[in-house]
Amino acid sequence: MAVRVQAEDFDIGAELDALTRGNPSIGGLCSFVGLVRDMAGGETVGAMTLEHYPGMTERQLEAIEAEARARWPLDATLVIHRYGRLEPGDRIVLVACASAHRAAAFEACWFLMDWLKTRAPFWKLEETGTGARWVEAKDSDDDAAARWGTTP
Amino acid sequence: MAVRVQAEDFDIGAELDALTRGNPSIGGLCSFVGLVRDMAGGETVGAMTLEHYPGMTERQLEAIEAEARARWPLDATLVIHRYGRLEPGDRIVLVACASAHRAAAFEACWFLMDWLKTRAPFWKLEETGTGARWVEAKDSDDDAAARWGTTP
Amino acid sequence: MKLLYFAWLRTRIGRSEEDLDPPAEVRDVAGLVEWLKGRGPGYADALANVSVVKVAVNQEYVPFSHPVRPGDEVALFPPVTGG
Amino acid sequence: MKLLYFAWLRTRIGRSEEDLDPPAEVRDVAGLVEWLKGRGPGYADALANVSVVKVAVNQEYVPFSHPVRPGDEVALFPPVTGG
Repeated sequence: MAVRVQAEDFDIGAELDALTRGNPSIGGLCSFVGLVRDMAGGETVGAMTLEHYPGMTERQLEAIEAEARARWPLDATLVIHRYGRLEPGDRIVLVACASAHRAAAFEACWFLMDWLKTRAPFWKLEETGTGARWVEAKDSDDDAAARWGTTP
Repeated sequence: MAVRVQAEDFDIGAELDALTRGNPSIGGLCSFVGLVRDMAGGETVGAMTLEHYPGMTERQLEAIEAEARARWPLDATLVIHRYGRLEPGDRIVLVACASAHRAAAFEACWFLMDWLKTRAPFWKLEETGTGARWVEAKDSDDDAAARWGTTP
Repeated sequence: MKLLYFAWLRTRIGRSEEDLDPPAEVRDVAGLVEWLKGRGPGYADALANVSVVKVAVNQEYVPFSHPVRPGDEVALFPPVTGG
Repeated sequence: MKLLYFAWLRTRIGRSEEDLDPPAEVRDVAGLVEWLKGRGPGYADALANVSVVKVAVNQEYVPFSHPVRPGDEVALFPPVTGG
């Protein structure tokens, strides 16, 4: 059960190993990694800068994680989200959920990503061929979050 | 796009890195790792042996992977399944799907796990305090696979 | 009261944070936003369309009807785009 | 015809594979299974409940109505439990 907000990259293998090690009641571990894409809205993206709200970011991520643990029987959870300047191919976020059973691990991990997308205070500034632009929030992300029911 | 059936353990970090490296059109990577649990049906499990059908296993995994790629826009997929004797906490299976968008990555990864559970020819022999026993297939796994529609 | 601005609200207003003492008649977020709009063209531009302005008071999301008080930390920002 | 047995079908029959030449009247999986049951008590025990016996011919799942021919690789096994 951990939330980390950091500029540095993370080591997926080391993080996932640490999450399950020593707990043989875990049967399944689902994880999701978000990466910087080189295209957005038909334009080439050279880099992006992730701005965030220190303090509130951690609080919101912890609240989202607590909600996941209230909804599903989870043995371990992890959320790491980076900020700062990132280039295409760079890792942005890692979410992982471990449970005795695979359905809980899949659902909780997907839920965490969908809620994080609409609730964690991060903003992306993309550097494109035609200048820098703030990424606009997508209705599809709101719809994805709404699938999981009322936000508290 | 790869299927591997092997006795050796695998390195999750190295496998996932290799899957996305050099393809900046990937925006999301969903993975699932199945692990040996120390309890099953109320009994302690000291170890298990995974038997499989060499040749058919690879064919079935490749067919399942091809079905996932036909259903979702995937940039990369990976299935690794171990056989032989494994102990609690050991990794059994790794499934990973990379896509431009997270919903496709989550859905395809979950689909692969559900289908693999009901179609890949593996059988688990558990060593418990009361002797060795063959694990029985679960109706819940059939139900999970059926969610994804008709099997071909 | 501590005000924080993020993303394009920050760039349009021209600063990331400031300490302000709104007049006593500013009692909620809606009133605060209206008062801020009068502080200059950057504010007026940034806050022209409040349907795309999200608000957190003391680091929790709140609606525009939420009260604001001296000592609060009030953040204004566009819909989030992380993950 | 090459026969393969896995998991508890293998242990009850007492072997993992064998080459057999069923008589000409064995034309499909159902007929093959009936013929195998007559080969001894281990076969009869392993194949007593065909609702828990899965069949693959040449490494593809098939129903009991599927034809079998000389040269086929026919595998009999319980429902799978991997993953």
